[in-house]
Amino acid sequence: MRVGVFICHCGNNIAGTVEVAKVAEEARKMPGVAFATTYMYTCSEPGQEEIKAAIAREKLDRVVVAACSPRMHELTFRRTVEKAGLNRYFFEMANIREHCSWIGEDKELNTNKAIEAVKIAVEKVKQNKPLFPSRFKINKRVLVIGGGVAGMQAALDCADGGLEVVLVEKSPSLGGMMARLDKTFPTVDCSICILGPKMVDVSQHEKITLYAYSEIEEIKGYVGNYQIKIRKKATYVDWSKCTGCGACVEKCPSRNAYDYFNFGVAPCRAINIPFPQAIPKKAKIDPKFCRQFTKGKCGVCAKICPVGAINYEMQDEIVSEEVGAIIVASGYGLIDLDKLPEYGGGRYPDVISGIQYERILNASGPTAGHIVRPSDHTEPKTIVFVSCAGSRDKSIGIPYCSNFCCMYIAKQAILTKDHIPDSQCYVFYMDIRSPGKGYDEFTRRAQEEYGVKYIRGRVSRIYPKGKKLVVKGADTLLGTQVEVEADLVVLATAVIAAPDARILAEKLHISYDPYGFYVESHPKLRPVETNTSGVFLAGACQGPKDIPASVGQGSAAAAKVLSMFSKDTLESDPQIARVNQNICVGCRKCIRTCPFGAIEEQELRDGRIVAKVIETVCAGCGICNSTCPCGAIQLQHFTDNQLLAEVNALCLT
Amino acid sequence: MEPINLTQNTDWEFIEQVKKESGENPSLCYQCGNCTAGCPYTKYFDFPVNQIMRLLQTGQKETILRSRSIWLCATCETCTTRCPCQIDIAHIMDVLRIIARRENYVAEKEVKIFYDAFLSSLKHHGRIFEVGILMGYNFRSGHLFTDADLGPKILGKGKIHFLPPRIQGRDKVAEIFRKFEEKRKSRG
Amino acid sequence: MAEKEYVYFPGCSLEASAIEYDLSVRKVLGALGVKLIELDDWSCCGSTPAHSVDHGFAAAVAARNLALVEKMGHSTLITPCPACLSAFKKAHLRMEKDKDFQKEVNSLLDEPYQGGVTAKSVLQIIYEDIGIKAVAEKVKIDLPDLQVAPYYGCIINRPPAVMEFDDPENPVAMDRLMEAVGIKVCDFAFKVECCGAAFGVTKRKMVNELSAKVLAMALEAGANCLVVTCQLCHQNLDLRQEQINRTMGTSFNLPVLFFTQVIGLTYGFSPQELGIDKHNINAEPLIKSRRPVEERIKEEEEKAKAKKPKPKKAEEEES
Amino acid sequence: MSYLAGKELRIIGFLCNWCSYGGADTAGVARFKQPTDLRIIRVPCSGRVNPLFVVKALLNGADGVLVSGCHPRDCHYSEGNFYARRRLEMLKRLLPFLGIDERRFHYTWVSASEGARWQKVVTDFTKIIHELGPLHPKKESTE
Repeated sequence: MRVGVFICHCGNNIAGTVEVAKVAEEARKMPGVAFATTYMYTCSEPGQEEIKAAIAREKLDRVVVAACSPRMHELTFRRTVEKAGLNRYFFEMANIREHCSWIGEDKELNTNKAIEAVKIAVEKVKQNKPLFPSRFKINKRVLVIGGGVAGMQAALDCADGGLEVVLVEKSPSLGGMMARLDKTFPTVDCSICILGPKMVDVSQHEKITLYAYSEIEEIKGYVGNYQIKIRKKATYVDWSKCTGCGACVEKCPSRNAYDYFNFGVAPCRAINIPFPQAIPKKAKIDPKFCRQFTKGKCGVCAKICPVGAINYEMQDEIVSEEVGAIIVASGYGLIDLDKLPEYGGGRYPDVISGIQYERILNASGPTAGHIVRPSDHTEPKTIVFVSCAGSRDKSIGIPYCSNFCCMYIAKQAILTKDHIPDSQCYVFYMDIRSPGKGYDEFTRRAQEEYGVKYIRGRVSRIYPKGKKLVVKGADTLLGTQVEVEADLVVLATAVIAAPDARILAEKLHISYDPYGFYVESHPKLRPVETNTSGVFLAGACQGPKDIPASVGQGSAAAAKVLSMFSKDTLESDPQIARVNQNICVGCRKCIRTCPFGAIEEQELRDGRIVAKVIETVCAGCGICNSTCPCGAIQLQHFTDNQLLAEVNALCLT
Repeated sequence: MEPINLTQNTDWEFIEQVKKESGENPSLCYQCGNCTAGCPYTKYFDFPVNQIMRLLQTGQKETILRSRSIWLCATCETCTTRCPCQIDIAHIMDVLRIIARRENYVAEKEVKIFYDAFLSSLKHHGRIFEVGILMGYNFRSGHLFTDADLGPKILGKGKIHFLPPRIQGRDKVAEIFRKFEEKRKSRG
Repeated sequence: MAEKEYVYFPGCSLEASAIEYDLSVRKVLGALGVKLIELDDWSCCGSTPAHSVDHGFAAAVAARNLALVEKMGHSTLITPCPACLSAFKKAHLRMEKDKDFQKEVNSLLDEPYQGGVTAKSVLQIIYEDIGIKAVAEKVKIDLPDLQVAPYYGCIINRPPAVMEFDDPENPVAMDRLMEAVGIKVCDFAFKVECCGAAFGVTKRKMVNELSAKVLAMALEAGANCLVVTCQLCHQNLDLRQEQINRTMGTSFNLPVLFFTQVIGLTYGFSPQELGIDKHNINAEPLIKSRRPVEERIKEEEEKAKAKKPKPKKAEEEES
Repeated sequence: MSYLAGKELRIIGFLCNWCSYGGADTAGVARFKQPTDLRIIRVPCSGRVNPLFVVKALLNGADGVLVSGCHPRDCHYSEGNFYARRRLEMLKRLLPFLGIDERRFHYTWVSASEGARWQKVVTDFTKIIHELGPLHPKKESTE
């Protein structure tokens, strides 16, 4: 066996704290190593050529590259050795950068650790067997979770690319947060005017199946072949009949239902259609408030409905869909005012959140676009905006910036001035974050043209005084306390993960950060991929994001799916479990433990019952391997022998 | 205000000293101003709280220890309660006050005199003898008639004892003072 | 209700300038079947002046008392005074967290403090240990004229990490207690705003200005009486109220009562028994009309009856 | 040569490729200082770790073994870390019977985004092993 070892300087990243020459020298002494050298940038093209050349020149049959993390370049180098005629699994990587040169300054210790990392890799690679991927057919349908702007963009791009799309939206209408906005920054064009057409396109696209007011119940399968169960929640209105005429809403006697679409700015009817441009434009009953459900008597809507669509007996329905890829665009949430007791914690009706103010500004909102105070419906003259209401606040566990508040506050202040020319807006801020194209100009305009007063400091407290609200803050630039007697206070409440983000992540087997936002595969180079192949991310479910960024990600995710589906088959990862049927005693332990049901019984000619792995289903976790009492089932590329070889490399010396 | 030469006039030891004595890390402060905004005493401070924190971050020992702010802080805990960076600001103010006293910077004579009067009452009687303190304070501060107007109000209501309280344990309390002074000296 | 027993630390002011607070506490807790054992030979908690000298020293002065409680074989110490309370809690907490600090403190004490005592405010034990329900049961008298603004002061529940009681921004313990004994409570925005604390002597103008704000906001809230839980607040707001009027050119005449005094009144104790006559601002006019609580209950029932036949429409609005 | 006698002890870590291995990468990228004793073996899932590996390692020369996987309910293979937890819990109870201090074996959860947590895990565990000292004193001399 002739192993070749290539140690990377990675410029100074490795060579700075590791004596690469010494590592190479020690490597040469290792049994089985025929050749060892160092190179400035092994991943560069000449670097890879160097490896190919060496393989030919030195007749190498195994290759170890000691460089960065395999999570970074394992695939790169596997391709390299393959091009040189070796099986791509005759290759191992030793991580001497992230796990070594970057964790300390002590050259002696680092060098020694690097040498041992190489040693582990050498012992492993000597145990490696050639593996050959098989190919499997893929189902070229895609599931998009979330009908906000990111999800709709992804759905449309996929559909226009010829894919069948299943779009699942948990609320009764498409549109998400963007549908609630009045105008959008920095252009101040009407939000629903640019979103509405997209919503229509989605609903009319022959390749898109829309499940509104539905949620993901269960996800089974693997990249290329997922089985999805979708829960269609009971609306108590037969949508196949409902024409959205709104007669029922008119007549509904229960007027105090919570209006989810308007974030409770004003109450709505127990049976309602969220907003005029809603798609689908269908009515839905909220049983928490409907008197037919609470009191057991009413039935007004059933009487009034011209098409007899009302059905109080309706139950949730589970439908199944099969897809090959999933795009997650489940959006974000906002903290409740009760997290901010010093700002009244929701006890003062005229202290509202930014999204509530959007609804008040919005022509199709509960106040028909007239800016009035929730408390007494009078027109406010002094409006105070408080940025970072909960954001960048460790004391409530939200240390991060919510990304778009600075911008929408500027927008809302400008709109306020447009609506009420004799009004005065104040904005309390810590930093103005406006890095986007045309963004900073926009916040400047708010101050220069619209005379919005920006005050650099946090607000400590808000309390009522007569009809006014006293906003007690600081102007750190003046080094004084400031007070504003406001008619209305708008809090830019912090962006948080969507309420059920974690539950969905667990169904998808994707990971989330400590705040519940989904984790991308690589922060820079794989921003819309996840570590679960076949599952992609778009929009604010991955972190606070504004509209352009969300749309961009929607398209990016769609592109990823389209390129994946450009082939008819996918290469299956050969790193899966394999049964040695001569040793298998048919105890069925593996069958019971496999989380994917990838192992089944097989009866041999001699009547023996043994385990058999369904190649396309096995995900390669290796649980069966460590469960098997006789080592009959082995996870390829991570067999007992291979792992023990690594252990022994460290111990028996 | 004089320009500050950060190269020459940053007192790094002072920053470390305050870190050590308070167990708080001034670098956590991002100057949002919430402390100043909520502080009932900002109006009376020569440096608002957030500037004290800033001066601390930049190691301006002299300015801080000479400031009146640290003596006018009543430890009402508003800043600590609302700090988004979870810094115990009131505790830092406390530590600054202690250092100022130790190194004889006292920008607010009256306050210190009152505290001393309080402490000597504590030392001698084990409990606080309000009239004693007031008289002691008025005498030392030279403001002979401070709150004299209040005298009659409480007098009439039998709220004042003209003799200090006496507890057996008062020598024990005095003992605490003695041991502390000794320690202080031995520490130098 | 089972007989409760607590070790009691009145604190220096409650022996003198705030003696009425002590009186009313003893009366009310007595009525609620709580036995108070005054901590024998207690000494001053050290208050603000002590921790302007040194934290170890301050903790020692406070911990001396905690050690005494330990020696009595008790694990809870209750005090009406928020300043004493915070001194005790801070000393205890830091000694618990930081063993070196504990050593340092104990080296100043003749009898070391092991760390087994929880300090609680009188307000806290009435609110939590005894409970609204039991407090309400004892009510005999109704005070129809009283409309109180509960004023908590800065430190009885702040910082939350140390005081571990009620909401730091919008405390409700006193509000609930007042409601429980049938007193009208106003929504008061300055519940925790500082009154000027211990600067009364040295920075009188400052204190007068700050206290004036509190009084003004109380009137703003529609209150005709402040209810407090801190004798220092009481001193600044009641004893100095005329001072305030002089310095600020105001004309406040707003009685300030300790919450225990109000409860005491509803339990049928006389203003004298509760030391209300010792206050500077006369509360008599507000508490003059005192009637058996039954009368109020009857009134309310009649009101309720009057409301009963509601128009169909209105009822629908609710659903 | 094996570990630097005196300076280091022999610590082996089995890391799940999807979370902890990435967490260690994240820690490195952020340049979080860590002790160098730990030698990392990459596995697809903590559920792949056969308790036998741990025992073999400890008997054949390791002074400590660390297994780190994904947070419960966040497993890339949905249940792998549960199996791991069950097995490794058992193992922890068995070690004393082999005359091995159970503190020499530790299993924990670190996600790919938790670089700081990884740093703490490594530092703390290494500290513990150094407090316990070498498990195989005679091996000290191997140089």
